[in-house]
Amino acid sequence: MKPDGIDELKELIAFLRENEIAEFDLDRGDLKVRLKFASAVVQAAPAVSSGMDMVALARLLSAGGGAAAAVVPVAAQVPAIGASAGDPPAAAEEVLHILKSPIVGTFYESPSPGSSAFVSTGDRIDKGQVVCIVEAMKLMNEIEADMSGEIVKRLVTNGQAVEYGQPLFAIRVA
Amino acid sequence: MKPDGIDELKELIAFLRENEIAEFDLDRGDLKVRLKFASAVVQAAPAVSSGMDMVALARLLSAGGGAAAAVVPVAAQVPAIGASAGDPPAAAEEVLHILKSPIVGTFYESPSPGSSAFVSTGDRIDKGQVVCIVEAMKLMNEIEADMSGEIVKRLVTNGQAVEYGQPLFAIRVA
Amino acid sequence: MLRKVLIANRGEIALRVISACKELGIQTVAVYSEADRNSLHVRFADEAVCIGPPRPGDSYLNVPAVISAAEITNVDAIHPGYGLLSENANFAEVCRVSNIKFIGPPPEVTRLMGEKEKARQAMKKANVPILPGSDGVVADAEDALKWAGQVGYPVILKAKAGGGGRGMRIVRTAEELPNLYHAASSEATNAFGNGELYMEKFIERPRHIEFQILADEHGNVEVLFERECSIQRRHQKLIEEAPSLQVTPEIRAHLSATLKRCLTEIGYQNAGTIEFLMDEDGSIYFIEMNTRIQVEHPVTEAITGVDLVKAQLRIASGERLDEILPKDIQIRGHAIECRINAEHPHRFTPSAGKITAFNVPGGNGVRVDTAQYAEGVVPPYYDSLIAKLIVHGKDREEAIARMERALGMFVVEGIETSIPLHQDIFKDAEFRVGDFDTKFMERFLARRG
Amino acid sequence: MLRKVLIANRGEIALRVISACKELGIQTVAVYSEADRNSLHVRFADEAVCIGPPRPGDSYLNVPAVISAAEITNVDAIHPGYGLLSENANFAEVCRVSNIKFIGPPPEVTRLMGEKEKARQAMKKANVPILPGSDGVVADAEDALKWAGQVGYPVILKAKAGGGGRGMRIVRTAEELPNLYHAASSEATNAFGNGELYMEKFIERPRHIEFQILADEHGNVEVLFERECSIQRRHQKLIEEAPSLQVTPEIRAHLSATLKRCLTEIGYQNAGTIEFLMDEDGSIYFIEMNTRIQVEHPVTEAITGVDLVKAQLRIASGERLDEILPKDIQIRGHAIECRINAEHPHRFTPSAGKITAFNVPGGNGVRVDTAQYAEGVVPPYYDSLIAKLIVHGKDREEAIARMERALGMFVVEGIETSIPLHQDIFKDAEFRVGDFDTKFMERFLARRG
Repeated sequence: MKPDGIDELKELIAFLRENEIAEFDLDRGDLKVRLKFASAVVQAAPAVSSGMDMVALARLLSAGGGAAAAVVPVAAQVPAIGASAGDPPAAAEEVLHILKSPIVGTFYESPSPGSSAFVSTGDRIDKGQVVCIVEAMKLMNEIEADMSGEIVKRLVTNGQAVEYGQPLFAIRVA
Repeated sequence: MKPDGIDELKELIAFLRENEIAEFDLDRGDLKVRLKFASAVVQAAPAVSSGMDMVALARLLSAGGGAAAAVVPVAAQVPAIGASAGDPPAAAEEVLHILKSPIVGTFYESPSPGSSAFVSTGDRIDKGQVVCIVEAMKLMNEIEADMSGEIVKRLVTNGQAVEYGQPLFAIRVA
Repeated sequence: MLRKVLIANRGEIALRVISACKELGIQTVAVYSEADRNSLHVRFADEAVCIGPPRPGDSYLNVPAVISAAEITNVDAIHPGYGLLSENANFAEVCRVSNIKFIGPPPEVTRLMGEKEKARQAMKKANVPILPGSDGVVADAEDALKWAGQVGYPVILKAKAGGGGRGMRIVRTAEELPNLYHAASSEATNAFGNGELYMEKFIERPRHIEFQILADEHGNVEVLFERECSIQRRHQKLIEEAPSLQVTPEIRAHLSATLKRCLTEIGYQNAGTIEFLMDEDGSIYFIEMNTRIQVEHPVTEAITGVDLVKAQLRIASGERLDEILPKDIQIRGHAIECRINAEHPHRFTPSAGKITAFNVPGGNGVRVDTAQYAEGVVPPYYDSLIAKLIVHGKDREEAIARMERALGMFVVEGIETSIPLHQDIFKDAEFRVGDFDTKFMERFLARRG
Repeated sequence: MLRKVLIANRGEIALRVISACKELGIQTVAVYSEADRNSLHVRFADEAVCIGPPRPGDSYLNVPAVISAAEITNVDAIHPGYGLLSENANFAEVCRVSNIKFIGPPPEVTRLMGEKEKARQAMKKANVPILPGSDGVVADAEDALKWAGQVGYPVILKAKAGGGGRGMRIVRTAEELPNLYHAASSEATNAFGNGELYMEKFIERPRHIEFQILADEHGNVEVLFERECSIQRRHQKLIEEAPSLQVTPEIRAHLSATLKRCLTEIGYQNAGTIEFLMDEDGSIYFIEMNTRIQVEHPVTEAITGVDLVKAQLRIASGERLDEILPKDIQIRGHAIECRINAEHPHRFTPSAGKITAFNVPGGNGVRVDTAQYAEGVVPPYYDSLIAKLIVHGKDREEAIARMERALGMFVVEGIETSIPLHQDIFKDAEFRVGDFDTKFMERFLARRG
C-alpha cells in the first residue's frame, strides 16, 4: 500500500468484506488501520467504525511522511470539516479554517438580544473583526476572527454552551 | 510483506479462512495485523489455532523479509526447532519432528538405573519403538516414538521433571 | 505452616488461592492446560506445570496428571478450588495415598455428603431440619391426609416411578387432597404402570440460603453466618449476598448452634457450605452440603473480615480455629456479588474469544476477583465465569448503589458479558426490595421480555 | 441532596468523586484539558467540558474556565478534589458569588488555615498543642537558658534573618547552650548582618501523624482517628497507614476531644485533616490543617467503613453528621496505602507516556483507586500519581503481607513506576517493625545505596 493508497485501502476493505471479516487491525510503520464491520457487531458495541469519515481518513493516511498515525479512538472528536491534519495532497481539496472558542461559555451571535448578528454565512471578514460573543462568568467576551476570509458555516447555535476549543465558524481563507 | 503487499495480505487471509481461523494477530517487526472473522464472532468458541498447520503458515509468512517470528494466539506452542519462521521459504529447510511428552512426570533415559539408554543421538528409530520412560505416580510409562527416523537431539536430561507436551526428542524423519 | 501448595484449578479461584498462599508465605505451583498457557494463574504462581490438552478431562480433571505434577514439584498439599476435582472423594484418597495433603475434608466425609440420602439422614440425626417427606409411599388418600395434616399444607404428591411432572400434584388444602390424590395416582398408573405416590412438604416460594462453616482438625467448628443465593438461572447462581434479609438473628443463632454440633459429630474438616431452602414463613430445610470453598465466599469475607481461603490453608497446616479467627465475629454491613460471565446478556449463549479492552472498577468498597486482562483470551473449554464483582456497603442500599456504579465502570470489550443483565436486575423493583425466591429469574426474564 | 456536581479535578480523585456521586444518584460533570480528552473521568461522568489546553494554569487552575463550565452545565456544586483549586479561598469565594456550592469549608476558614501563624494561634487558643517557640527573639544566652528550661531539651536556635542552616544550632543540654548560643549568633551576624536568634522545641525523630475530621453545617464535628504518614521523600508522602502504632488510645481520645472543640469554635465545615508532628515520647504538636479531602483518605475509609467523599457530598447537601455516620465508629483492622507514581523507582525521574499493559491487583482486602488503563497515556503536565493501592487486613502484619502480594500482581508496562521502590520498602526491617519517622526514606535510600 503506497502512501497515496486510498484505492488500495478501498480494495482492502472490499476484500475484507468479501471474506466476512468482522474486525481488522493493521499497523505497519506509519500506517494504522483498525476497523470493525457494523454487521458483525452483533449489537451494543461501541460503533468505532460507523460514521467513519473515509475522506478524513484518506487525508490522514495520505499525510506524506506522516509522523503520527491515523487512529480512531473511542471519543474521537475530529470535526468533520477541516481536520487539516496535513497538507492537501492533490489540489482540488478545499481546506477550511476553523475558528475555535478560546474560552468556555455561552455563544451569542449578536451584541444583545434582538440586535443583528455580528456575521452571517457568506460574509467577508477581516482578521481581528468581532464575529461573536462568548459569555463567561457574566462577562461578554468578544471573539475576534483569527484569519481573514469568508464565513462558510456557523457551527454552533445562538445561546449554545461551548467548551474550550469548540469549533465556532468555518472560514474559507482568502 | 512488502510495502505494497496487499496481494500477500489477501493470500494470508485466504489461508486463514481455509484453516478456519476465527481470529488472527500478527506482530512482526514493523508489521501488525489483527483480524476476526465475522462468522466466528457469531458462533461461540473460536478454537483459535488447534490443528493449524504451523509450518505452512511459517512458510507463508516468511515470504517477505520480516525478521521476527510469526506468533499467533495463546496456545501456539512453536517448538524451538523446526518452526522455521522467517527463513527462506524454498526447499533447503530441514523440518525436524518433535516427540513430546504425552504425560506429566519424570523422564528416564533407561529402563533402570545403571542400564544403558533406550536410544542415543544418531540412532535410527522405528515408529513404536520405546525411546524413554516417564514416571508418573510410581508407574513407569514407556514412551514410544510416533515417527520413524533418526534421533538428532535429546531435549531433556535424565531424571528431569517434564510437563505435558514438553519436547523430549528431535527426530529427523526419514 | 504448609511450605508449598499446588493449585488444581484455573481462572479466578486459582488466582485467589495463589494470593492467599503469597500472603502466608507459602510457595505455589500452578497447573494448566494448553489453552491456559498465558493465564494469570500461570504468571503469578512460583512454578507452573502444563498437565494436558485443553479439554478438562485431559488436564484439570486428569487425576494422574495432577498428582504427577504435585510429585515432580514436591508440594505438601493440593488446593482443589471449587468445581473440577474439589468434591471428588477418590481424588482426595489418591492425595492421601500419595502423602499429599488434600485441602478439604477427609474423603469419607466428602463421600457421605455426596450421597444425598445419607447426607439427609446424617443431618436429620443431628436435628438439622430437612425437607419433610413421607418416608416411602403413602398407602392411600387417607394416609396422605394424615401425613399432610402432620407437616402442614401445601404438600406435593409425586409418583414413585415418575418424572417429568406426571403424577405430580401440589395440594394446598385438606379438602382438595382426595381428588388430587386420585388424579395423580391414575396419571401415574397410565404413564408408568405404577400408581404409587410419595409426598413432600411443598415450598411455594423457596429461597436459597446457605451457611458458611469452618472446621479445624481438632474438632472445633465455627459458623460464619449465611448467604442469600436465590438469584439463579437454571440452578446457576448469578447474584449472592450476605447477610440474608430474611434470616432473623434467632434463626441464625439457632441454626448455627445446630450446625456446629452436627458437623462436629460428622467430623467435618476445613471449609464447607450447608445449603437450605427457606419457606416464606421462615422455616428452613437442609438440601445439601458443599464440601469445598464456594464461588460466592467473598461476600462472607466482606461482612466478617475473615479470609476464608487463608483459613483453609491454616486449618490444613494444623492450626486451631481459635488461633485463626478473632474472638467475636460480627456481621458488618452488607455485601453483594455479581458473577460476570462471558455470555450473551439476553440469549445466554457463551462468548469465548479475545478480550480487547478490560477495565475493572475500583474505589471504595469494591472488590474484583478475576484472572482476565486486556488482550487475554476466554477459551471455550471451561465455564463462563470471567470475574466476580463484589461490593461491600454499610447496608444493602449502599451496597446496591455501589454495585450499580461499579457495573457501569466495568468495561469488557471483544466478548459479550452478563454485565448488562446484572444492570437490568439491579434496576428491578422486586430485586431492590429484596423479597424474592429462586423463581425470581423466571419472573424477571418474563418481565424484561 | 445535591442534584448535579462538577468535579474540578482530574485523575484518580476525579474518578473517586464521580463514583461517590453515582452512588448517591448525583449527576456529574467532568472538566478536562486537551491532554485528558481520553481520560476515564471524562468517560464516566455524565457530561464533560473541555476547559483549556494541557497546562494546569490554562485549564484546571483557570478559575473563569471552571466557573463557566459549571454555569453552562447548570450544576449545584463543585467538588475540588485535592491539590489544584481545593485550598484556594478565592476560588471558593467566586463559587459563592456565582451561587455554586463549594464542597469544602467557607473561604474564611480556608484563608485562616492557609496562614500558618494565624492557624497556629487559633489552635493554641483551643488548647491544641503547638510546637513551642520563643515568641520572637531571645535577648541573650541567659534568656535562652530560661526558655529552654521551661520547654525542655532538645531545643533549636535559629537566626531571625536566617536560612539555609546558618545561625542554627541544636541544643541538647543546658551546659552546652551558652557556647552554642554565641556560636550561632556570631555566625548569623557574619552571614546576615543580624545576630538575633529565636528558639523552638526540637524534635529528634518526628513522626507525621494526621487526624481526619468531618464537620457538618450545623456545628457538629467528628474525628475519625489518625493516619501515620511518616514515609515521605522530599515532603511527598509515599506510604500511609491507619491506625498509627504510636498513637495510644489515651492520646487518640484526648486529642479527638480537643480537636472537636477547636473545630467547632472555628466554624469548620466538611472534611479536613489536622497534621501533627509526634515526638519519641508521644508528645504531639500541631503543624497545619489541610482544608480538603486528602490523597490518603482511603486508609481511614478502610478502618472505619465510612465513605469520606460521600460524607462530603452529604454534608454539602445540608445533612447532619448523625444522619451520615453510624453511632459508634470503631477502628477495625489495619490499612496501608502505597502511592504508585509514574517515576523511576531509583532515580525518581518522572516517566510520562503510553501505558502498554495495566493489570491491577484484586481479591480480598485490596482496593485500587486509579484513572489509568491499558493503552492510556500519562501526560507530562500533571503530578505523577497514577494509582493508589490500598490494602486492609485484620492487623498490620496481614496488611503488609497483603500489600506485598498485591504489589507483585500490579503490572504496569510502557512507563516506569514506583512499584519496585515500594516492594523494597516493604522488605525493609525498619519499616516492618513500624518504628520510623519522617527521616526514614533518607536512611532507607542510603541503605539501599
